[in-house]
Amino acid sequence: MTVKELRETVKSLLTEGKVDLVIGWGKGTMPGTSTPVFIDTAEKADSLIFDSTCRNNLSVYFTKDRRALAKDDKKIGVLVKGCDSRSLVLNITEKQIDREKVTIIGVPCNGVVDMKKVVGKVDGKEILEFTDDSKKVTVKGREFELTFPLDEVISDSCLTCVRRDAVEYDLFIGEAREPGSDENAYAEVEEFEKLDSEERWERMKQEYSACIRCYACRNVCPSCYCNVCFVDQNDPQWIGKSPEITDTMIFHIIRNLHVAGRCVECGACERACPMDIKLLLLNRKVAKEVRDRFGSITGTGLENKPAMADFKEDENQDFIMG
Amino acid sequence: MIRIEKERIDEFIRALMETWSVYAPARDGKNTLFAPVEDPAGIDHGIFNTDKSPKEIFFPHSEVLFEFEGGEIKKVERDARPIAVWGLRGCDARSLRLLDKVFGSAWQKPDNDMFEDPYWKEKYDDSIIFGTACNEPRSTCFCNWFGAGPHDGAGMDVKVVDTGEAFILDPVSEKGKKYIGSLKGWAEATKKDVTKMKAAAKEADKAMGEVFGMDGIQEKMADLFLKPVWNDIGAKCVNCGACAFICSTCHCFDVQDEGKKGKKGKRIRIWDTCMFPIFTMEASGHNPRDMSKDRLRQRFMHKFSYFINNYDEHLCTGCGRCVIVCPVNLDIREVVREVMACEA
Amino acid sequence: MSEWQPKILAVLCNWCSYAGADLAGVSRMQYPPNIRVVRVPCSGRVDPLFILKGLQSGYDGVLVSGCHPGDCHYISGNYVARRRFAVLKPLLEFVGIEPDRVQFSWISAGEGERFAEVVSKVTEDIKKIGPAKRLVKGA
Amino acid sequence: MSNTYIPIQMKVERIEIEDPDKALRTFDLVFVNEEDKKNFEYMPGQFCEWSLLGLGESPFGIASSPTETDFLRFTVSRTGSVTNEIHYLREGDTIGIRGPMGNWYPVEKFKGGNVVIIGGGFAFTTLRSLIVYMLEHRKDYGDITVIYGARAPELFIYKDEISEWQKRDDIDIQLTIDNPAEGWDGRTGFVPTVTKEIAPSTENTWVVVCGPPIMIKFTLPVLSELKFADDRIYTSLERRMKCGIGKCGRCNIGSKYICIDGPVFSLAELKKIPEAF
Repeated sequence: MTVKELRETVKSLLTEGKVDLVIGWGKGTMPGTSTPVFIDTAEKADSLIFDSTCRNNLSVYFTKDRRALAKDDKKIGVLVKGCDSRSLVLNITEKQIDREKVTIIGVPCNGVVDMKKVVGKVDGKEILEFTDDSKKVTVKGREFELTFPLDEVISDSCLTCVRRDAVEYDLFIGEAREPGSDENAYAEVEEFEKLDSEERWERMKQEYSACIRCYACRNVCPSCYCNVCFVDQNDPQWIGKSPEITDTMIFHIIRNLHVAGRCVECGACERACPMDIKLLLLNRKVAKEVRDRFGSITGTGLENKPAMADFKEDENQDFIMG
Repeated sequence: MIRIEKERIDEFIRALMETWSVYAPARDGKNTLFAPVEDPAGIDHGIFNTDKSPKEIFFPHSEVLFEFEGGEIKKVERDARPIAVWGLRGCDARSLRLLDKVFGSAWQKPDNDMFEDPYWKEKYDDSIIFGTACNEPRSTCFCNWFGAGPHDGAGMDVKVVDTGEAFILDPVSEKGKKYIGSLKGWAEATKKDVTKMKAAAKEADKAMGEVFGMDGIQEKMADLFLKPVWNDIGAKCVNCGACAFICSTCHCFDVQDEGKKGKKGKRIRIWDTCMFPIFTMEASGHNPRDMSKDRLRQRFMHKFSYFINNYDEHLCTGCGRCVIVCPVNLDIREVVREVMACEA
Repeated sequence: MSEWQPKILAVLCNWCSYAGADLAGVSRMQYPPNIRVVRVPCSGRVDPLFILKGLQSGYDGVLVSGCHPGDCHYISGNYVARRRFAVLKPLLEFVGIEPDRVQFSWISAGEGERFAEVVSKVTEDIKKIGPAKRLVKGA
Repeated sequence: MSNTYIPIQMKVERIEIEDPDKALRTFDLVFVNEEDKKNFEYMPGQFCEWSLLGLGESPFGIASSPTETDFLRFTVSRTGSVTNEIHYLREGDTIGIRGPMGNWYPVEKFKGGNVVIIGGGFAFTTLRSLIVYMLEHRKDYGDITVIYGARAPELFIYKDEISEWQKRDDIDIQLTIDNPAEGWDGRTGFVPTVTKEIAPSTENTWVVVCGPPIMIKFTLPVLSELKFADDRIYTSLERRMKCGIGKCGRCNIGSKYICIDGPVFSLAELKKIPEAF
């Protein structure tokens, strides 16, 4: 895929009237960043890009208070990576988006860059220039220039990703690859499970004590679209609003349970976190349970019911007291 | 002006710790912030702007207003020692000044007796600020948009310049002069130091991006209030509070009670932000700022219009933290540019 | 010194487990007095938030009990609840909450004896792990 | 240093239920400490934060007039958790309040002029304060006209007092209900319509409007139609509030804070503030 192909495709969709608006990524204001752009004329399509900096999951714009976007009569096109397409599928199965009204445009993803990893590579020095291709990344700063393989700096969520290309699409720019095997997808979760209970609690406490309760994780999440989030309910108020560790932990645990069987592990939450909390570990634990117990992988088929809204009568119930 | 060789900086801080409760940049896990100093060796003098803003030293994320038991109210006594902050950048020092206009008494509206905030004043009024001049501003810095610069001393009591081998302490305020004057056993800064300081300042100024003219932004913003430009600017905002909570000048808060009625508990104030729908949601269910773009607009109106009307300054000092943390790269500089470019 | 007594939150469904508790009481069966019962219409009504709130506000353990699979008054409430608990329990263990802190059981209206047994078992388990400290506010 | 965050102690002296649904209660509070009483000076239109330890705070307009020195009166509608708890208060209970907060109706400016007071529902509280104040200083003001609307006859608050006022000849009380009801021989119709019917003269006249937002929204154009100047129309705004002292940012509209620059604004001022309506 080339950026030119991408722009031309979007342009023709707009000029042929197949869509009224395309949500995509444009160049960000800092090296190694991108920003969501809303393209409604063919001229604007020239600002579109796609590379390893396109880390936002754009499906989020179909939910939240912009749900109006999906309910309008507008025909909307959206650029998706593999994980983003799964979010769309989930939202379609949950009747938040009308499949007919959305044009899904797949783009080939090789993983998105975690800038914190890149900054780590150059010992915290400021990066002034960032270039990448499907294999490697080059960064320049005041007194350095460094090239390294893309795989060394992609987000954790991309490292174990086996569905890099859209699972559901109307158009694909380039060639969509078949999903790989997710046999070893949860090695990190299994590592953590091996620790003893005390150790796990201490690590969690350490990790989550940095939380500033800005809810960036929730707000960038396409699966988190309640009109009023449980943490915002104030009559009665369930959860304290201060960054106190038990309130914070309860917020994160419950949020994880609310997206159980609905999380596509895109990692948008983790990348949005200003405090760099490893949020995805909990999501991945839940996803692993959902896969192992109910055989369900979120957002992989339009006909699948979300796991937590479904059941089988003779299910494993080993956790119920005998 | 005095000179402290880098090897002796711990000695200086230790002396400071005898009378002051000292806060300085430190690393906490993956993030950097201003933390109370227990051991001067733990200070990270090389940190660029801390990830968390230093406003929390004087305006904590969650602060107890008072405790209660039954109907009895008891104020919580804080550490009686005054606060000294070491290593504050110019942008953050000016942020504290701005917050002092709101909470303290540095500035009062001419026709309105503002209430003083006792919790802010008891900490800020007696504090001393050792600011660090920025030798290497970053591409996200835009303090020069607000008439300041990387080596600006506004809001500091003592400006500290790193010349490579030493820290030069240059008193800015009366309080700073008095403190530096009271010190013994430190050498005066040499002519060579002064030359180096000037060179560093020049170098730092050169590293800053171009100044963007913001004249008349407050009227411009007000004129554009109902204009569709806000739909465009607001389209990508997901309404999280990352920008506001990381901001060194955002200061809205919520007041909540923790504990049970008639029993033990406390009333606390907690950072809050206009980005959350719940911020203005009334008991009836009516929300005056219902849409995402209304809330985004409020944040920028407050910074670049309302605050100027009330306090003659922008509520932004160009530290660039929000530029870095925004999950959708909604760059505050771009917002300003877009607004200024818009025909009313 | 008398033995430490845990405080346990028991969330029981109205149609089976609560009736089971009733039967245990009417039949004068002995079981530890450590539980505080909250009656809910169905185990499907149990929001994981109830359980976490219980732990946060100082309960040493939580027992959730509903109708046996197939017996739900609302046809499928307990099936949905079962999936929810199937994820909740490992997740709580994952973050470091002791496995026995939160337990689930099925008790029918006729199983008064079983109710007494379950409560005894849960109380014993929690006595073994001691007072709750993790996730307790102010601890 | 005085600490405006710490509430002062009040005792509930009298409680009156105002409506058949018992959703509106009037509370008369007296100061527990003589010192607080001395320091508490207020004017009609100001409000207080009620402070319930363990639950939180809610702002309410003061319904008593500064001329009634013995007590502070408030009328509270039951809507949320704090107001619900307030409704459980019994005579003799103590609670905390913070205040007085905000500005007030410009009674000094009104001197020598006629005053038209337009109110709706239970937002009549601070208007009562204003009426009692002006009646107490009757000779300072010209004609006083009150237009007060409610959904049904039983939903007027301060009914006894209103019937006392109706007997006086120095104040014109015009009550209206939304729809005709049995036993009601007064006016019917919404407040804006009734205001148009009554069409008070603009001659040296000031108007105060306070009521539900929808009532205010439709009454203001009527007043403009009747040729009242914008700077002669006053209204009281409401927003969610917390600190009450212009710090927490919640009630910020335009460059103003409702808790310190308001709640009373003239229409002329409001027209300059975006978001006011």
